[in-house]
This record gives sequence, structure tokens and C-alpha cells, in this order.
Amino acid sequence: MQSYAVEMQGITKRFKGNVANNQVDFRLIKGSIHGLLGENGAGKTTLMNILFGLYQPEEGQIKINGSAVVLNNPTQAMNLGIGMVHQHFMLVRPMTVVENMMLGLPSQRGPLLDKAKVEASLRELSGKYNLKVDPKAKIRQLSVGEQQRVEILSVLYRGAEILILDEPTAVLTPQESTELFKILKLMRDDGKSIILITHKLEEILEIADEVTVLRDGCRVGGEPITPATTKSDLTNLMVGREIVCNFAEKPPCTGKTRLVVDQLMLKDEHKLPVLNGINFSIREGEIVGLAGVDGNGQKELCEVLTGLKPSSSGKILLDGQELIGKKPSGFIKEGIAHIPEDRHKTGLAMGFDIATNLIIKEYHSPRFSFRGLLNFKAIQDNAKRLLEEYKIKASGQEAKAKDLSGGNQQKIILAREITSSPRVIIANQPTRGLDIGATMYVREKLMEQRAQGVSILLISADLEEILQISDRIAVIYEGQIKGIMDNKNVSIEEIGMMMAGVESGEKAAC
Amino acid sequence: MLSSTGFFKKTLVSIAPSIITISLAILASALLLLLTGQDPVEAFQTLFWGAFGSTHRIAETLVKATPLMIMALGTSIAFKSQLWNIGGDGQFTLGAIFAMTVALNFSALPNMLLLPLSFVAAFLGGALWGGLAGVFRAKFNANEVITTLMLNYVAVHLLSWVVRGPLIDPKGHGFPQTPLLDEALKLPILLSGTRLHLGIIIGVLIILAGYLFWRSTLGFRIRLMGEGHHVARYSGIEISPTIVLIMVISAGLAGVAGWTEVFGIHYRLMDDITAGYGSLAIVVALLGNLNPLGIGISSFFFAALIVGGSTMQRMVGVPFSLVSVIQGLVIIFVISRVIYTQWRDRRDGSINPGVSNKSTGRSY
Amino acid sequence: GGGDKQEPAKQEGNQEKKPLKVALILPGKIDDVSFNQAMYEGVKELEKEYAGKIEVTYTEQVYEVANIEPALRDFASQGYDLIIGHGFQFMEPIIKVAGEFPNTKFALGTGFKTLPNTCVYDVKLEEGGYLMGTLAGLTTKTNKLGVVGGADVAEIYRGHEAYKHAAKLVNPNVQIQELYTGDWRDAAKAKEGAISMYDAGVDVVWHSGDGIGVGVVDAGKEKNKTVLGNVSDQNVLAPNNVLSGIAYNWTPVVKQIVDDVLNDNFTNRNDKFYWLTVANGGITVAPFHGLDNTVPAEVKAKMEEVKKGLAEGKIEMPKFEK
Amino acid sequence: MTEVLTQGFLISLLAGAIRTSVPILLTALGDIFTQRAGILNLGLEGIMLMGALGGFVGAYFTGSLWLGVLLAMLIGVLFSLIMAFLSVTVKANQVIAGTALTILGTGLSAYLYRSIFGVQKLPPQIEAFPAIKIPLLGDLPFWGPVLFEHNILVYLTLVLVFVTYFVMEKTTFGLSVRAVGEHPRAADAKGINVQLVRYICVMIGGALAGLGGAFLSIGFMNTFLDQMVAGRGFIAVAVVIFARWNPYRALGAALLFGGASALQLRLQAMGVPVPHQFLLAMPYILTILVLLSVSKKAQFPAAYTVPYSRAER
Ligand SMILES: Nc1ncnc2c1ncn2[C@@H]1O[C@H](COP(=O)(O)OP(=O)(O)OP(=O)(O)O)[C@@H](O)[C@H]1O
Ligand SMILES: Nc1ncnc2c1ncn2[C@@H]1O[C@H](COP(=O)(O)OP(=O)(O)OP(=O)(O)O)[C@@H](O)[C@H]1O
Ligand SMILES: [Mg+2]
Ligand SMILES: [Mg+2]
Repeated sequence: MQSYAVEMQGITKRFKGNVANNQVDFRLIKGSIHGLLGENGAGKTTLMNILFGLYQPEEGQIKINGSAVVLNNPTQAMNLGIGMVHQHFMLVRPMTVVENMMLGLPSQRGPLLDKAKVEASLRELSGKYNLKVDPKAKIRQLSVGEQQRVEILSVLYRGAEILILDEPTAVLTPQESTELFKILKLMRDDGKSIILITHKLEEILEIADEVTVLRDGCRVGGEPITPATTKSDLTNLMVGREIVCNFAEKPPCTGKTRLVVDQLMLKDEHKLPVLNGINFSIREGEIVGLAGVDGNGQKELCEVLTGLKPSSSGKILLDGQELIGKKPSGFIKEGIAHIPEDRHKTGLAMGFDIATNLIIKEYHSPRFSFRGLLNFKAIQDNAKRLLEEYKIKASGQEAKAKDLSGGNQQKIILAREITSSPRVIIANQPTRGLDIGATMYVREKLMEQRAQGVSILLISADLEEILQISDRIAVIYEGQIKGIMDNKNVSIEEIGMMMAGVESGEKAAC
Repeated sequence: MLSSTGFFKKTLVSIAPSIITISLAILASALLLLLTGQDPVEAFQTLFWGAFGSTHRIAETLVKATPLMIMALGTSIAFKSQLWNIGGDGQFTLGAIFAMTVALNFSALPNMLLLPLSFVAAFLGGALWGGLAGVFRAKFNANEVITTLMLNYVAVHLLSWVVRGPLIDPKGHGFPQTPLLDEALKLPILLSGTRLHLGIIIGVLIILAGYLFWRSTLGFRIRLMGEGHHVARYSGIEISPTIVLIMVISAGLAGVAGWTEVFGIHYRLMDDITAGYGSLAIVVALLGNLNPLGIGISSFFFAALIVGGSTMQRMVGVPFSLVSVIQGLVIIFVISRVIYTQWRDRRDGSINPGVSNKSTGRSY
Repeated sequence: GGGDKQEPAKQEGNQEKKPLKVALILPGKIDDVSFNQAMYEGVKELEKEYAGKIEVTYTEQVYEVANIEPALRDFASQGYDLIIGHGFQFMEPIIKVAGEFPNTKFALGTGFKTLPNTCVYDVKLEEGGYLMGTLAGLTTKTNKLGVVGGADVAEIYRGHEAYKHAAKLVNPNVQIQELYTGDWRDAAKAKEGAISMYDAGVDVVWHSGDGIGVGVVDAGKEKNKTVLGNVSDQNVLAPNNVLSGIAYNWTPVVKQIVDDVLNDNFTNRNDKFYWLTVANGGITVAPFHGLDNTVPAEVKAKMEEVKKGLAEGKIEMPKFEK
Repeated sequence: MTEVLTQGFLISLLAGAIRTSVPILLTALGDIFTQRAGILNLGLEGIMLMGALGGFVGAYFTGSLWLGVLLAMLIGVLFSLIMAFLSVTVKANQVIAGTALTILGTGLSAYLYRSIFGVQKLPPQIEAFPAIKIPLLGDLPFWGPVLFEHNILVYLTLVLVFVTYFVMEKTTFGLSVRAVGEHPRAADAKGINVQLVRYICVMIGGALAGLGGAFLSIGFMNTFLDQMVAGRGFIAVAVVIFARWNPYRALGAALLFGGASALQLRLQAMGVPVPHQFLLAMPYILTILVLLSVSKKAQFPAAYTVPYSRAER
């Protein structure tokens, strides 16, 4: 007889218009790692938010360690030993790591903060699980990987025995993910029970003991993971079909050079170089993958390449025409599309509906306006078409962007950027947080654009992705391109080395 | 197709919260009146009669609604973009000063030209005051709540100086006021025997223009600014000039309200011509959900409350202070109406963000 | 409610027994310790005296200029016989409404325009200022005087100028500080202003009324220096410091106006201006109370002389107008 | 104009600056909590008026100034509960809620005052807090009369500056407040009761605004007058933003405003040949100018004016 850390029965949760969880059953065996799978919008986050006391279900029961509980708020959940690392980090950015750890916890010094004490326990904890982080650093100075560690430490610090990790690896580099899994295994061995949400099936195969799969808010299956389980077993469960992808036989790119970036420099507010002489070029119908550890200038490079930040010096030539000095609107006009990293604050107007979000860059074009007035019919028609084409799951095109699941939010951005008939696409983490179906779809779309002669800069933390569709691969390290090589003659190890700052010997010219 | 009863029911359900909360506000005020020994029934009858009791009174209500709707529409433009322009009073004042300066100094021009010129001057006066706050925000990141507020105080003193110094009526025995406007420059009266002047038509036109405005690409740009500066920039909008532009439009309208009030009612400048319109316009704009039609309705509602309230004050002897207590209570109860909607939605098992979230949001 | 009809013709006829209906519209509050309160008390006093002959209704805080006209019209159309608008901002609305209601009488508190059925009443604050200037000039030991005002309006300005003028006449060495707070309610600002004067060596400060005056008196009390009050006898507020002050009594003027209306003299009168003066007892000097023995006899004598001179119109003053 | 440079003038000016800034500073200190928790309370003006009345009524009827202070703070708290309810529970727009509260407070304080005291010939008075000359320190040349001859509330206010800083930076409560203002969702997820913290912060703001109002009626003046707060509530909000939510900087900002007010009165009195309206406007203009020079660094609490609801994302 196995004992369960968590038993959820018949959970139903509705949001206006749609059912996010429909009679879902879920069980977590004590001391195991349980994978929670499902397409974007399947209801994974919602289910876990219920377990963490953030949402209250309309129906259903929850048992923790065998006894029935009602969870009205996160405090109650935490008191029962449940901890959650959210899909969107719950960290207060202007505060330090230690301060974030202390949030909401009683202090041993009564009303006074006991920073020193907490810092000591934090160091101890981070030693035990090998989670390295500077306790005195402000969150906003940390890389996403480090923030992830802070979240895990904070959960552990609160004495969690049941850990929920909502897509923890979406923002991590492969090395960081590997690190994380080591830690998770360590914790399992320590007797902790872990729920892991991810879209990366190989991760489930690697680490999970069991899976539960959700589809459209319903539980559609669940089984132990055995060495015999395969990725296609899981995809079958998730989407009801197999997802095949084969990007191998793409024709070599032969187009003329489209985008030239020459000696691009950018300094931050402390006058330190963030981009330190970036040089590369992209040809027509070519995808250049940019690998690198997060925080080495990728975000800034995108911002400069789209006019959002003025560069300190250097050149950006598009078909021979200098772009530097233009405003963001100028870049848009020249056909530079941008899939930004921060979809919430930059890529979407969260309070606007889907239809409107699809035109925020093009509202003034004759397609959507006439004599200065918006053409609502055209806007709605556009939305209808794209919703279908990109399989955006929502209650309708009037649904607000903020009410969509992360994956569907990403699809809106993609739909908008790709249909703007760009000359260049700057794609920063275009598939972060997407389910495999959607991920494959996006990659296909990018390939389609490539075939139509669009030049694409693909920035991704996912090396698989880069290797899968790039023609050439560049590695960025501390604001410099450490090397550009042809996709055919490159290995993951090599890229990994360069990402760590080791110079490559062979620089392929294209 | 909705059946007529279905439509009726739907309408009833949607306006029920407002009706309930206004009734509650009246009930609370009635209690206060009882405590002072006033007859609440008589008081509220008088209030209602005072606002709607005759053609003349309805005209008065419209007269009050005029500056409110124009200013509130301006306010709504800034608020939609999350710029908290609370400087309506100052912008109103500057509009009035500019318009009057033009009217008094260019009296040689034909009136056909002078009147529109004074209108433009009023817009520019307001726009200058708001635009200053806009530039401060855009160039120096100076919070507009403070700057517009401070500029209100500066405007009060500026007006005080203007009517005692440069524009004082030379034949006015030293009283702090400007000369009267030329007859031909006064806005025509629409209904003789009342004060209903052309301003109301201008107000309604501005409301209609507001309707079109939000359907325009410029209106879209402003709404997009309200979603955050990151996404706005990403969409190709230039933040700084747009901030200034928004403040200029918003404040320019407040200046126009100053124009209708001075050219339609006072015919001259003196102290205290703005008394309170600025904060009322904020209330009107937000109660109207920042939507032109809503602003039209709520400006009428508030004008009625003011006109009826002062009638009540005079005829029933309710102290003035109690009239503002009632005003405050009405606003508080009316904005609390979402509680009812929230409760209903919770009961129905769905979550509704409520009205509030449309008009509130992150300002930075 | 009712009676919104405009029936100007009906009023005059059946008036033999009915009391005269008087409406008083005040821009401020009836307890503002100032301009409004003084008028309110003046009218109330007369109502007592003329019990049965007049009937008074008042409304306060009609400070929004745009609300004045509806208020006037309301009272006029309800058959009020005499409507008093207490402030110069009532001037234009009164002229307008009075034209529409020729049988209703209107009284305007300060201003200069009139119609046959309207009049203006005003206070010769310059007489008060002159008296206070004299007293201050004679009693200062430091030869430094102050005067604090709220908002700068015509009669206040005249008062301040006369104060400075008179003080210099009796004491050519005197230096005078003057300031305005710019509003009628920020008494704390007025107090700080008065303190700054006392700190600078001023030993007598007069305030020209308005709600802010209490702050000035308070400053005198705190700094234990001399204050000259205004509007009413303010000695009780600071018995050791309020040496004197001017007090208004508006009853004589209201009485004159009411009498004229009752006797059908109002419309025919040539002089449409009723003045609150030293002569008619509208302006008086508050007694010295407990400080009486600190005032030298010559000073008292001089004050009496000035009062007499003002009452008899023998004192020449420049026309203080901007 | 040479008078400006005398020591007496400076002493008078600085002491005046302190007196003038105290009611603003008190209110601002409370508002630091409120704003840090993400709430913009434009109702402070109304709350101060209610506090001014409460302080006076309490002192008048009990004969104890301290009971007056207590009543003022209590009324401030009760009145601010309306703001808390509207902004936290109803999630109404805070600008409108604050405006409503100011309209209500202005009317109610005048109304209650008249109901309680009736119409009197002269306003009723109490004996205000007397100035206390601190032994030794009060005898210092120059700084003695500037700093150490004030009433007890002035000293209390200075102490509160340190207390506010301490609470905000060194206590778990302060940490929660900052988290709630920055990222309410994270605070919620970490087990902080966001609504409760916001209620408390608005109430602290109310208590100190009540005290700020009482300083005017029973600290600086000795009577209640209609609308005696005269815009100080709004200035306090400005001071907090101006000071970037830091109590020490709030002290500086309030002193700056108070100093400008005190200076303009003195310049007027001295007969500076400038229309007095310009001098009256000076403190406001100065505030704007200084704001321009310090604002680049201002980082508003990320959730400023944003109501929090778990169900919303
Ligand atoms: N607060 C909310 N308001 C309205 N709808 C919501 C809310 N939260 C979730 N939903 C809806 O519920 C459904 C499930 O969302 P949920 O976030 O649980 O999906 P998910 O499985 O975590 O997806 P993803 O993989 O993209 O993170 C979606 O359709 C989403 O739009
Ligand atoms: N929609 C969201 N849901 C959950 N958390 C979010 C959401 N949007 C932002 N956050 C979190 O809110 C915090 C603040 O993010 P924000 O992007 O506002 O910081 P920032 O102002 O950009 O900081 P800085 O400018 O210093 O880099 C972060 O921890 C972020 O992860
Ligand atoms: Mg999710
Ligand atoms: Mg940022």
C-alpha cells in the first residue's frame, strides 16, 4: 500500500467563460517525482494553484498526507508543507535574496527582522542542496537561473515536504536544468515529494516516477514512467496523436546578405559595456541561431536591433541601408519583426483583447484604419483568421490577453509578427513555455518564413532548438560574439564550451 | 433577437447596482438630515425639483454639466493612458486667462474672428499648463499627480494677480476683476430667460468627438500607452512626445471648459471662477468609466446633484456642508456598486474583474 | 417646492400686513468671525428689533460665482422683497436679475453698479484703518507695525492703505510690514505671518478681518505682543494682547435700507450707496478692557479726536484705489 | 533686504519652517506606509480635517490635549477605513476614492463642528500645547531657538521620522509592506495577507493624518476653523513622492516646502517689490523645480495604484 502526499479528487475550477479544470483527479506518491503534462492551457497551473491555496475550486476534495483539508490561502498550504515555484517567479525584484526568503515568515526576533540568522540558514541550505546564490544580491541583479534557485531555496527554507515546480526549466540553460535535476533527485532522496510541470518530455522520462496528463482541463491519463516509456507514448496521451518533425532536409541558404551588424556597442547605466563590439550578418532566407547563457547581452542585442535602445556605436545595415538613428517605428516600417523575451510587459497589451493585440503594431496601416479611424471589421476578421490559423485557444477573440495561458499568449505574438511580412525576424526565446505541439508549430512557421526569404535571428536557451533549425550558429558571451559556425560541423559540447567563454578555433565565414 | 422582456430584464440587471447604491446613498444622507432635524423627504424632493423642476432648472443643470463634461472628457483622455492629470482647475484657469487676454487685447479684430481666436487661446492656455506637466513627466520623470496639483495652486495665484494687476478693470473702482466682455463676444443664449448658452452644444460636440477619438488611431495610441510604456514603445510609439501630446489634449479641453464658463456665464475673470470643477470632473470621468457616453450621463447626474443640492440648501435650509457630505456619500456609494457585481459573480461562480479594473491600473 | 413662476407684477399690491421678506445670501459662513458673520448678525439683530415687520431667510457659502445668479433668481421668484447679496461678486448677477424683477429690491455688499431697484452698501474700512493706524502709530515702542490681510479686495486694500497713512501721520518714524495670505481660511498661515512680523521687531499688528484674523490674534497671544482686532471686539480671545480693534455693526445700514424699502423710499433715492461709517455707528473702536490703564491719556485723547473728526467728515484722506 | 542676512531673521525663518512643515510631515510619514503598500490616498486632506476637528473636540470637552490627540488619531483611522474599503475591498480607482473622501471630510468636519458648537460670535478655544524649551539645548545660541523651543508634538514628529524608517527597514511588517507594494501576488504567494497589510497601512496613514490635522487645531492654533487644513493633505502626498518614500527625505522635503512658505511670508512682510501672488505661489513652484531635479531616480512601487485580486492575472 503506497501512501500519498497529495490526493485531489474531482477538482473543478471555472473562469468566466471556460472550465480550466474539469473533475480532475490527481495523486502524488510520497517521496516521488510526479510529472504533470499537458498542452498550453490544459489547466496544469490552475490545478497547482488550487493545491497551493491560491484558487479555490468549485468542486472537489483535497487530501494532504491522508487527511482532508480546505485550502483558503497559501499560508494554509505552506503550513501543510506545500511549497510552490511559480511559472512566473514570485520574487520582489528590488529586494535582496534574504529579504525575499523572509517574506511572510515570522521572525525569531519578534517584530524585528533577523537577516543574519536567515542568511546563515540560507547558506547552510544552499550548501546542502548545492544551490549557489548570493544572499545579499538584489533579485533584479540575478539571472533567471539564479532566481529559480532562490525560489527553490525559499520553498525549502519554509520546510516544504511537497514541492510544486511549474515549468522550472523553461527559462534554464541545459546546464542549469541538469543542475536542477540533480537537486530534485537529492530532494527526493531526502523524502520530499515533487510535482514537476514541464513541456520537455525528455525531462519527464529522465526524472519522473509517474505522470499525469491533462487535456482541455480533464485528466486524460496517468501512469508510472518505466524505462520502456517513450516520448511518443506521452505525446499520444497529451494531444491524442503523434507529433513528428523532421527539419533535416532543408536546402542550403544561398541568398544575398540582408542584415549586417558591425561593431555594435552598448553601455548600461553604469557605463559598463553590455554589447561589446558585436559583428555578424544574416542572409536572405537564413536562420542564425544565437546561443549563450542568459544575461550575456541577448536581450540588449534584440533591443538595439529593433530600435528600442539606441546603441552607443556601430552599424546596423539592412540591405545596405543604415538603421541606426531610427526610432522603433522606423525599424517596424523597415520590416524588422520582433518576438520579445518579455511577453507580459513588452510583447502584449495584457488588458487588450486578442483581436487588438494582433494589430498593436499595425493599427495605423491602411489594412486596419481608414482616414485615421480604425476599421473594426478588418480587425475582427484578421483575428478570426489568425485564431484559426495559429490554433489559439481562448474563449473568443474578445478574451483579454492576460486571461490566456502562457502558450497561447506566445502564439498571439507569433501570429502578429509573422503575418507582418517582415524582412527580418528577431526571435528571442520564441518557444519558451510552449507545449511540444506549439513548439513544433512555431519552428515550422519560422522555417516557412525562411523559405520565403526572411532572415531570422533565433535566440534560444534551448540548444536543441538552435541545432534543429539554424543554418549557422553564433555564440554570445559577455556582449561579444565568440564564434559563428556552420550548423553541420558543430557539436553541442563545442557550443557549450563557447558559451562558457572559451574561444573557438574555427570561425566559419558565410 | 432579444425579446423585449428579455431586453428589459437585462437592462434592469445591469443598472440595478447603480440604482441600489444611489438609493443607499440617499438613505444614508436622509439619516443625517433626520439627525439635524430636517425633513429628508422634503429635502430630496427639493433636490430633485431644484434640478429638474422646470425648464429653467433643467437649463441650469445643463449649464453646470457643460464645463463638467468638457473637462471630464479631457481628464478621461489622460486617465486612459494612465496619466493622472488632476490639474483640471489650473488648466481651466489658464484657459480662461488666455481667452480673456485675447478678448481684451485684440478687441480691434472683428468679433467673428475674435471669438474663435479666444477659443483657440483657451485651448492653448490649458494646453500650456498641462503640457508643462507633460514635459516634466516626459523629460524629468516628474510625477504628474504632484506637478498638476502644484500647478493648480500656482494658477490660483496667477489668476489672483491677473485680476488685480494686468487685466484689472480700469473703470472698476479697484475691485479685483477684469472688464466685462463685449456683448458680441458672449456666447449666445439658447433659451431666453435662462443661462443655457452655446457651451452645451460645444460640450455635446466634444463628447461626440470623444466617441470618434477613441475610434481613431490617435485614440488607440493613447489607450496603448495606458497598457504600459514597454509595450507602447515596442509597438512603435514614442513615449515622450505622446505623453506631452496627451497632456496637451487633456488640458486643452479643460482650458476650453474655462472658455465656455467665462464666455457663457461670467463674462469676466475674478477669483474663484473654477471652484471645484477640477475634482468633480475627475469624479465624473471615472464614474462615466472614461467613456464619452458615460461621461455625458454622469456629468448630467452630477450637475443635477449640484444644482439640486444648492436649491435644497437655499429652500430647506440644509447647511452647505451637508450638501457636500451628501455628494461625498453618493460618490462613495456609487463606486462601491462593483461590490454588488462581485458578489453576484461569486455567487454565479465566475470571476469578474469589475468596473474598477478598467479604470485603474499600473501607472508606472 | 413650487413657485418657480416669474410673476413680478403680483407682489406690490397686497402687502399691507405681510412682513417684508428679506433674503440674505452670503458667500461665506455665518460664523466666519468676519465679513459674513458681521452681516448675518446685523440682519438678525434687525429682525429681532423689527419683529413682525420683517422676516429673514439666509443662505450661506454661495461662494461659487456661477451659483449666485440661480440663488438670486430663486429668491426673487419666490416673492422675496429684499434680497441682499453680500459681496462684490454679486454685482453683475444682481444687475441682471434685478432687471428681470423690477419690483424686487436688491442690496449689493460692495460694488459700484446700480439700478433703480438696487443699492450698494459698503464699509468705509479706510475709516477703520485710519483709526487703527493712529492707535498703532501712537502705541508702538519699536516703531515697527504690521498689518495682515486675507485676500486683497477693494475695501481691505483701502483699509490697509489708510492704516499705513494714519500711522505715518502720527509717527513719521514708523516702519510698516504688510502681507496677504491669499485666502480666507488658512489661519495657520496668517499666524505664521504675524509671528514673522513679531520676530522682526514689530510690536503692534492689525488684521483686516476675514477668517484668518484668528490666527493673527493667536500669534499676538503667543508672542505676548499687541494685536488690534477686527470685525468684532476680539479681546476675549487674548485679553492681555488684544488692545483694541474695530468692530462693525451692520444693523444701522440694514435698518436704513429696510426702512427705505418699507417707506417706498428705496427706488426714488438719489444716493444708492449706504455706507457703514464711524458717523452712523457702523464702525466703532473696541474698548481697551483690562489694558485700559496701559494706554496713555494723550493716546486716548487723540483717538477721540480722530473718531470725532471722522464722524464729522473733517479728516481728509487720499482716495485709496488701485 | 539686508535684514535677510541677520541672525534673528534666520532663526525666525528656520523655526517658522519647522512649525509650518510639521503637520505636512506627520501626514507624510503615515502616507509613506500607505504609498509603499501601493495605495495613493488623495483623501488625506479630508482625513486631516476630520483629525483637526477630532483633536479640538477631544481637547475641548475632556480638557486634556492628549485625549484630543487620541481622538484625532482614532477618527483618522476610522475615516481612513473608508479609503481602505474602497481601494482594497471594492478595488475602486484610488483617485476617485480619495477625491470622494476629501469632499466628504471637508463637508462633514464643517457640519459636525457647527452641530457641536453652534454658531458662536467668536470661535471657542482651548489652551494649545505650549512650547517647551529643552534645558541646555534650548540655551544654545542660534540652534536653541530654532530647534529646541517647540511644542511636544514637534519633537514627537521628529522621533516619528526615525520610527518610520526603523519600522519600514528593520521589521517584518515593513518588509511585508514593501513586498505588498512591489509585487502583491508574490507577497500573497509567500503567505502575506495582502489585503490586511494594505488596510493596516491605510489606517496608519489615517492615524498620522489625523494627528497632522490635530497639530493644526491644538498644536499650532488653538481652535478649529473650517477648511483650516487648506491643501496640506495634498502637499503631504506630494512630499512622499518627492521624497521617494523615504522618511528622512520626507523630512527634508517637508522642511523645504515649509521653509519656502515661511520665507515667502517674510519676504512679503519686508515689502519685497514683487506682487504678493508670486510670493504666495513660490512654495509650489519650488516644489516643482526640486521635483524635476530628483525624479530621474524615482522608482515607484511596482503595484502603485493597482488593486490586487488573486483571481486576476
Ligand atoms: N485567472 C484566470 N482568469 C481567467 N482565465 C484563466 C485564469 N487562469 C487560467 N485561466 C484559463 O484557464 C485555462 C487553463 O490555464 P492554465 O494556466 O492552468 O494552463 P496551463 O496548463 O498552465 O498552460 P501553460 O502550459 O500555457 O502554462 C486557460 O484557458 C486559461 O486561459
Ligand atoms: N504577469 C505576471 N505574473 C506574475 N509575475 C509577474 C508578471 N509580470 C511580472 N511579474 C513579476 O513581477 C516582478 C516585477 O517585474 P517587472 O518586469 O515589473 O520588473 P522591472 O520593473 O522590469 O525591473 P527592472 O526594471 O529593475 O529590471 C518580477 O518578479 C516579474 O517576474
Ligand atoms: Mg501554466
Ligand atoms: Mg524592466
